[in-house]
Amino acid sequence: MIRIVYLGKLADVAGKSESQFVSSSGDLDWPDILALLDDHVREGLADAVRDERVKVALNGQVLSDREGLVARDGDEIALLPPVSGG
Amino acid sequence: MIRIVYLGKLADVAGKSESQFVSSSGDLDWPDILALLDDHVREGLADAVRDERVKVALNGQVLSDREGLVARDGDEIALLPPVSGG
Amino acid sequence: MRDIRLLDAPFDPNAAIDALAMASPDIGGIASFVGKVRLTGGVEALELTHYEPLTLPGMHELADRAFGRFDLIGLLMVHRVGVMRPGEPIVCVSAAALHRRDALGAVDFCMDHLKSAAWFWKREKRAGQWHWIEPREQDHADLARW
Amino acid sequence: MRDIRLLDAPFDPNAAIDALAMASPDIGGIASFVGKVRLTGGVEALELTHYEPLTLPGMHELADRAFGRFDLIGLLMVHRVGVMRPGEPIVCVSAAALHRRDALGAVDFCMDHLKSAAWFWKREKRAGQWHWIEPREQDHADLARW
Repeated sequence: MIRIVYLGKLADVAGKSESQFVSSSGDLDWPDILALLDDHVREGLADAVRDERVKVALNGQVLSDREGLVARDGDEIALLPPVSGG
Repeated sequence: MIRIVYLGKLADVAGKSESQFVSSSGDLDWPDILALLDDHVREGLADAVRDERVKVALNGQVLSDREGLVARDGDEIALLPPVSGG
Repeated sequence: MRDIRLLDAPFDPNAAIDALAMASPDIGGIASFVGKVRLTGGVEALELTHYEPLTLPGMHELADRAFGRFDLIGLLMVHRVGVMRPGEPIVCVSAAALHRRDALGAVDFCMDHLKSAAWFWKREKRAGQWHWIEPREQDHADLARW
Repeated sequence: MRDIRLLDAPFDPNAAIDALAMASPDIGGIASFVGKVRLTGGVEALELTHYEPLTLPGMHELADRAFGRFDLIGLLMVHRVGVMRPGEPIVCVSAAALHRRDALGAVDFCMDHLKSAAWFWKREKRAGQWHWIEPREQDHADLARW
């Protein structure tokens, strides 16, 4: 099982704060995840996540290159929009 | 009567925190006061006060030119050494 | 002393600062900043969301940097998460040091970096509706000072 | 609110800061600095002498400048005079503002200027002997920052 956590405004776009996926085909890469978001969570979510200011953390570590993400069973992915000012 | 107040280290040099003078000859100017300090308070006090970092206040106003001081009956003169750091 | 906490319920900044002072008796001075939810502007509530695996480590790394940069005896960094009402404290940063410049500098430094180090998402409730707060240019300018 | 005081007996900085916060409910943040007599260095007591006709007016002028320079809602400046023991508070400056930068800036500004604005002479008792504290170069450097 792979857990995806939506932070800030992305939780509104997703309509939930997290999703869990069981991948029948093994590891998930970045394109796999974007496809899952649109197909199984909510249409338009993938576009919101494509915003280059959205950072990605894998098991609590922010990735320097989110395109290189490979998620395995048991992993937690967090989708992090820019933090708020004020 | 004219009151002279010694602040900080000058109180140690004077051996007291203030003096009062009755001037029989009317107003006192800066040389008059330096003479009074040495003659009637303690020898060496005038030299300590001559230190150019010592500022002079007349009735609560710091003078920009202490040499121009003229003190009249009822006035209060404060002799202010540099304030402490730390 | 080092006291870094995330709290999901109201807290008393004075009690936290006093505890820092008690645990660091040998100080010259203690500087503090307490940020509160504003009473003006029609904000009915403020909500801070955080991502647990990033927030607390981010605050600890910031504390490490503050200790490395300033000569500190103690540092307190307490931040609220969850829903807060107007007037409630959001954040308290307090630094104890032998020298004033270190204490004040550390508080300023931590406040400038806290938002970017600790990943908070903020929304405000106005007239019954929640609104996300976007990133601000000013924060980038603040960071550029260091 | 504006609370400028010289006290010749020990005081509680928290009570003063709380009173400022209570009187300025509509704040975004409150920054504070509390300076204490150090416990280290063998100082048994510290004495601050002031000249009444200059000290309080000097503090009020400094408060005027702080209000002119920063966007403040409230300002507290409390200073001890007389003989103080190690651990006792000497000074507390606290500023309430809508914006963090104003509150922290005002505290830093007032602390930098307080000594020169308010004419204090300081001596320390070490091993039973009183020693006057001379002016320091650092203070001039601090003032040159503004």
